[in-house]
Amino acid sequence: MAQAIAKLLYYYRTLICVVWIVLPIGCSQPSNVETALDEQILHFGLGAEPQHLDPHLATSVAAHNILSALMEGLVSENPKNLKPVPGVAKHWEISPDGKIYTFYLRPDAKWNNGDPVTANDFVYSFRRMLNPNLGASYSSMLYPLKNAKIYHSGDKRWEEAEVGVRALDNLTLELTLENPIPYFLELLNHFSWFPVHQPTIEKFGSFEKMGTGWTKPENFVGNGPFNLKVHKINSLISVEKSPTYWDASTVRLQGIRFYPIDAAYTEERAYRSGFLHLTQTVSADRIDFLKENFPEELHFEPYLGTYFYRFNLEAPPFDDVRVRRAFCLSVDRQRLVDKVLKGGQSPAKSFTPPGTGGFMPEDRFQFDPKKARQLLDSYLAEKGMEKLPPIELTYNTSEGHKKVAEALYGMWNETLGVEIQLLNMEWKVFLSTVSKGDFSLARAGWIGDYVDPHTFLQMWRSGDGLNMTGWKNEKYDQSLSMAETSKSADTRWEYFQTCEDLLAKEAPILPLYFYVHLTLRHPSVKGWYPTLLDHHPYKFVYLERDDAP
Amino acid sequence: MGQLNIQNLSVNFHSREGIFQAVNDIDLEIKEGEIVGLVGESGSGKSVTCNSILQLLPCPPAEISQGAIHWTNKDLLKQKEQNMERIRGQEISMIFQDPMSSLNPYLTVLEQVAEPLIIHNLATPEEAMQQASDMLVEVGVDRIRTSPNSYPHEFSGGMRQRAMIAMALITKPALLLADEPTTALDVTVQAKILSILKEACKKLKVSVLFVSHDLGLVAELADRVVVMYRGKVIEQSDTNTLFRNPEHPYVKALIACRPTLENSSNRLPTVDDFISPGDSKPKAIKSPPSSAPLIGKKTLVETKGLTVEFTSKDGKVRAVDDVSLAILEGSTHGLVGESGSGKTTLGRSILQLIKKTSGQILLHGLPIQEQSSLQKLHFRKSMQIIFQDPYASLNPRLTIEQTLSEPMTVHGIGKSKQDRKDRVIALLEEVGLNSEHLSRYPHQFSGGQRQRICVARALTTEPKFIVCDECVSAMDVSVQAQVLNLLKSLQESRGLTYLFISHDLGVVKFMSDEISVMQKGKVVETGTAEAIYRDPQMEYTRKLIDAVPRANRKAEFYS
Amino acid sequence: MKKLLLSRLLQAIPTLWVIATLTFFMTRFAPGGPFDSEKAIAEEIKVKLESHFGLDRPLLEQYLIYLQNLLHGDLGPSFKYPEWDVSELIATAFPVSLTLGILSLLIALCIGIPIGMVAALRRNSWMDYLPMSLSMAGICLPTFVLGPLLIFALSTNLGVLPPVGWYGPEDWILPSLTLGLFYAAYIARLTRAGMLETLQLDYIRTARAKGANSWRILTKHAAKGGLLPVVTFLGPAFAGLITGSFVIESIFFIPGLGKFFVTAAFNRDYTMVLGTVLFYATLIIFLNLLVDVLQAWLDPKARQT
Amino acid sequence: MMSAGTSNSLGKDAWLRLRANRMAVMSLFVLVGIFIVSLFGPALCSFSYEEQNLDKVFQSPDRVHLFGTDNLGRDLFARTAYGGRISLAVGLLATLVSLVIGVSYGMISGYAGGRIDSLMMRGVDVLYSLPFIIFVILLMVLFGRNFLLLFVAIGAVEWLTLARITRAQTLNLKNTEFIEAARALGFSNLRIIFRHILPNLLGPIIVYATLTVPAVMLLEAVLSFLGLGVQAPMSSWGSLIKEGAEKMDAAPWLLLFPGLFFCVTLFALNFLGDGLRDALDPKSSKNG
Repeated sequence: MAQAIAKLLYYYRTLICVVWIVLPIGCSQPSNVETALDEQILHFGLGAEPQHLDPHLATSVAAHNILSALMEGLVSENPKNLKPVPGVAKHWEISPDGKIYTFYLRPDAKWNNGDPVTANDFVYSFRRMLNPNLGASYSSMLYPLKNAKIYHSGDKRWEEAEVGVRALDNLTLELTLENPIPYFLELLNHFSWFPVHQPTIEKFGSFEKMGTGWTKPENFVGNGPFNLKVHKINSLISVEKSPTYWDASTVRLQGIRFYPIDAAYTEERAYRSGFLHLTQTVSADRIDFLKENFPEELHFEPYLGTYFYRFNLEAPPFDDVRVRRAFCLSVDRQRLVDKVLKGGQSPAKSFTPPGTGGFMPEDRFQFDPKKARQLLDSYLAEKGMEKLPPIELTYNTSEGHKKVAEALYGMWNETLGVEIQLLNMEWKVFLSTVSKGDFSLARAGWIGDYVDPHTFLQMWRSGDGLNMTGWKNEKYDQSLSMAETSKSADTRWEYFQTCEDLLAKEAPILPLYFYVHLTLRHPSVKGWYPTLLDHHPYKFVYLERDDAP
Repeated sequence: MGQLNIQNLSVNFHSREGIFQAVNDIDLEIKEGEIVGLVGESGSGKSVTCNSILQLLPCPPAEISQGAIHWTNKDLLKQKEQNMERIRGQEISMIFQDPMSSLNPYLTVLEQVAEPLIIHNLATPEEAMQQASDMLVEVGVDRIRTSPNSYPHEFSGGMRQRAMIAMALITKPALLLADEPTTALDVTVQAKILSILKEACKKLKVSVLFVSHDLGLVAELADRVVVMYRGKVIEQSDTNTLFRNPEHPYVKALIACRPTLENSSNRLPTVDDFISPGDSKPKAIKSPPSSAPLIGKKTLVETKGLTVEFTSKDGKVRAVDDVSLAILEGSTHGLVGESGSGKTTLGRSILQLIKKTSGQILLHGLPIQEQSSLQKLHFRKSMQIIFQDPYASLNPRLTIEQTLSEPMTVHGIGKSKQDRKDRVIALLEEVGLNSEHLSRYPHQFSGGQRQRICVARALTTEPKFIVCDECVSAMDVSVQAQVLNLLKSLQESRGLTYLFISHDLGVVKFMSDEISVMQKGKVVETGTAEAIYRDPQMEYTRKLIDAVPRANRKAEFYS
Repeated sequence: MKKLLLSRLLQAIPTLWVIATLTFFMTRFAPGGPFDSEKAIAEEIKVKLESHFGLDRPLLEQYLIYLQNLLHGDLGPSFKYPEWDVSELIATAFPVSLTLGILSLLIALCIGIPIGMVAALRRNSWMDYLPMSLSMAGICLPTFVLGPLLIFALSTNLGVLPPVGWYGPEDWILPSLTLGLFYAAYIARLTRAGMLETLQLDYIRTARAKGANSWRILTKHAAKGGLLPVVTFLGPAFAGLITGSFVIESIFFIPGLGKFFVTAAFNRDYTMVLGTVLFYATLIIFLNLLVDVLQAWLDPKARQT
Repeated sequence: MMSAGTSNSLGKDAWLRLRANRMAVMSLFVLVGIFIVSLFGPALCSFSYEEQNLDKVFQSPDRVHLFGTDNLGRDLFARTAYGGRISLAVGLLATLVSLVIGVSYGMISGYAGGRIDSLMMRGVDVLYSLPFIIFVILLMVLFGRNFLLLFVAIGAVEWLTLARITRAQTLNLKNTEFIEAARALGFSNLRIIFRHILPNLLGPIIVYATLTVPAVMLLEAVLSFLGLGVQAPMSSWGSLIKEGAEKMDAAPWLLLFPGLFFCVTLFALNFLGDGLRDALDPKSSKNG
């Protein structure tokens, strides 16, 4: 037996030797971040695989991150404050009533196959976006255009609908709005307003058909600073600097590699191993650790989003405003933010994040356990109850949601003596449960689509598909409509304040905190600024060794 | 001093229960060119002795506590493993008992026969294959020429043992250790193998240590016989002397207790008859033959044109082909034939353990057809079977009491638990065991005791008819004698009817009133036991008779 | 053999049909649909989307259409990624999973079998206890612990190997090692058990009597018989490796099948669920068959039946 | 032959043999210890598993918090001990459920043979391939969030392999002579299956079952993800390990302690399983 064992052990030694020889071969390669300095290639942790690369069908942040490299709309944005700067349109004029915009396209704007970008391309694109048969999720983004909704609902054909878009000539585009919208130019940076290349779309199928092959790398035609080179699903999306882009001289990056890593910890490990320049899906639990170990690289950036809970007003006990308010008043948001989240989030004392488009809502959701107790007691006394029956708190499965829910569990238990039952659900089950109204307290979140309070407050209109609380308030609806048609900022802010006030008094929802964008970013990434919508125009980004001490 | 010389060898086995001395201070000598027979029952230490020569005993649990084994000029017990590897298969080779399990099922026969040459660098692989092929032909495995890539499972037991012999002799060793090489084989095959072995050894001038439990067999082959009993050598002398003048009573018993063709007695002598405490004189052995006349007995079980077919890769095989038998009540019907002749299948199909393809089986003249479950239960009750291998036929996880009382529960025999227990005890006593054994598990019994338990289990349902399927074939002669006696006495006391299946004509003749001879699925000859023996009609039957070791006849003559 | 293959293939067809049917209706009855999302889309858009994917037809009709397409080998477009066909996605992911599976299986075999053999040869010594305890620990240690540990050690700290991805051969090492170590633990235990059983068989004694040394006994005589249980284990293990390595894929960011298998269910990507399930089932049936063939190859006795 | 015990039941006999196995006895003690910690630990600990202290998050182990605290400042010892209840209950009971289903199914399939066998095995193939996640979601939709469902869901996956193993073993046993003897004695098929085949299958089944327990405990964590099973703030070893693994560089104790409990339990179960297998085999006392 000894001989056999000796041979087996010898085999083992050989195996280990081989491993030690193989390993250094891998060792000879420097990390992505190091090689990138010379190559000017940005390695970007995308967080998720985008569902579509068709700007008219795309829905996700991930898609935005890629499309903003591949496409350019009428206007572009200032990298620091996202103010509109000339894009495909060299300059524009706005009519005095704020309803007619005339864009003068630059003649050197080109598709990357060499074709010029024309006003008709935009007409075609908007028509496609609004085409009822395409089924674009974000088509309502184009509703500010006159008659857009009528066409989209299928009531009238394009020729009859007179949608407010017109090509005056090859390089002049006129857009007519339903109402004057102060933030209209900012809106144009959303990918739903991006143009598409008509011959390419039609080469691969009808223009009202989704999922044709035109978005594959070998077919894709865009007009942005980068061209799509590689798209391996769940693995890599690679773009390369476009030589045909009108402003190619500004673009310093030679390419961007997007990695759709959808596990936060995996992405963090990739970042820490020098595989990525940038990750935006940092888990809140990691903040302490990262703050300590990567103080220079961890960035807290404000983000236009609110984390909140919905009450179900259609079933007791939340059909009574006192209970809802008691729940709202007994949440110590500051403590939640400081002790549990610790990611630099700010406590949500209103629904709209303060400063959205310049709007400053008052702090209406306060922490007042005494009053909360009083409200609940009066409710209990009226109902003749000792205490509330156990309340179910529904959330979709995620460590972050669970942590917040567990923390609130503790607070409500302490202040109100309520028994809370946490129910986690798989995402799609959660969505269908909540939309059916089969919950009493449910977790929610909302990210603004554009920098205006409207993107937040519109969802509480009575009967809105996103409302889902069962809350109906005429005064709220009125104020909202008034705000939509008002031109002056002050009047609008006034109406929005009324809305916020109603939300706080009636409390159909419980705002908890405003999102923060947690980013790990390598110091060599330059030209990258914190912005509210998390837009970062790539043409201003570049890589440079960070020698600062 | 001989070629191999064992001195004062003792081997112990360690177990949880303590130390068991398997071989106790034995001396043994094998001279050049001599064939030595080593005889003893299972557990006598003969195989342990044989295995310890080549140091093939698993240590632990085995331990050679003292002694020396001198081979030419070295003590084998002091050799390093590497030296032993050189001796094994080159100077001393070995043949084992069970050719079924001793050949590697995953390698071709040719490869395995050639392997010793390759291991000991005696030939290149190609030469080795050629030599192996020649050697196999020499021992009678002709098919190796036509199908050189055969695997062991494609060979019959006899063919495999031939291959084992070829493998052992291919290196022309000086000594061959043969550990029960024919025990697992049919009688006819056994005779053939022995002659091959003898011939080959003479030709190659190989000394042989032939280990067997069968004295008769050893007598055919050996120049000198060594008898072991309970770890000790109790007698050794040259073959003729031993048979003519056995000294030790145990040896006398061994000679006497094998059933023979000539002797028809009602009861076989057993070892106890020779060695009993206080009384060393042999008890009366012979009693007058008492075959009751068969005339006037009714037929109990009858088959009419019974046919059983199996489907195999070569299509349908008829294992039992149009067999018609009539078994008389209270008699024993013997069934002989070589392995593969279909006798076992016939026995099982009568019991409906195997589905018949066509034909009829009648019990009390009534056909057993598709029955209702109640009838089936009744039918099961009246017919039972005893299997060949008492090790495999008892559920290892049930105690004896559970094994024996369960059938009573199922068939509703016995009024209460206590009643059933009493019945079980009575049965145990009837088969020669006692109530102490109730709570034991099968593995705690010897083979003979287990077969008694199997007999007792067959009796639990108080059947009329029992199929004994090779039920003594795997046993030592002395144990075999005891079991056969038991079966006979039960038949007398309970009026049982047996279908006694065996490949050993001697045993069958001892047991049976009538005998049927089977070949290739067909019954080729039927008649009374005497008639078959005295006047066999078929060449095949004659071959079976001739195959019974002549030494038995010789032994009888000497005794 | 041919007959066996043929009958098993014939059995596979109804099996696959039953699987397809059950999966089809299971997915449809699960709450939530492919187009639900937090920013709930307008009803009329949802209707459009549903009609685009044929979800507006009666369920039975959808089922029949699906079966009909299936007969033509058409698995349809993915609901989640409509720009891609399900078969296209499986075709890109399968080679990745296959490479990962084969590599980790090789690693598992290279490590597990010798360890199991040494343990069997040196039964009840430290050479048995130590590796067997380690292998038990290996079974306890979930891949989501081992994987990150390896990344921290070899990528983050030493910078020897890439931490994530599947772009070149250097990316293959860590994930297959993680997965391989887990399976090596199982294989070591199976090898040990099989070897222990085989080493006490009569024909091993025969080989010793021939003068074969322990290495020859181990490799030529005992290995085939002793490794049969390992071979039986390989079939389901391999199928599991290929599709069930979701955790590994997510730890190492590997674009394999396991991810589709899991996320398709979460996304209610009906066609993708069906596609991956059918693919997986076919794979299992095929691998079971392969194991049978392999067993027959190892065991001459099994070749006949 | 050898001296015989005079006990009268396999159970008692097995117990005697088990007691002689030092490793098994030690494992038994360890397991009992873990049971006690899980049962009484939460009561003895001055913190409850859900009690938060947001001022003391991620504390490394000290005198107050033996095992340290987690991200909400909850005492890890309390959570580990509490999680033990759930994990042990789920691990052992669900394994038992899958044992009962898998072994019965496998035995019946193997014993029946022929067409029934091949039909039953194709059934297993089908179940193997069905998408587990959707299956669990459907279960929850149909039956609500019932804790019992957890066992059904786990049993539904784990019994399949067991059924295969059992079937293969049954096929071997079916042709042994003692089964034939039982048939000759007119025993009913059920009796043969459960009284004669089952006890002889115990060895491999027990060994496989001890390997199933860890799989089940980790599967429980996956099911929690789907919303079935343990709901926050309750804990289980599976979910604690999963969370701990994600924070292992920042707070290694979060992985270490639950992992340790998990591993020790599995080791003990493994040795106990080996011991049980030997103890249940009456033959094993023969060779040391």
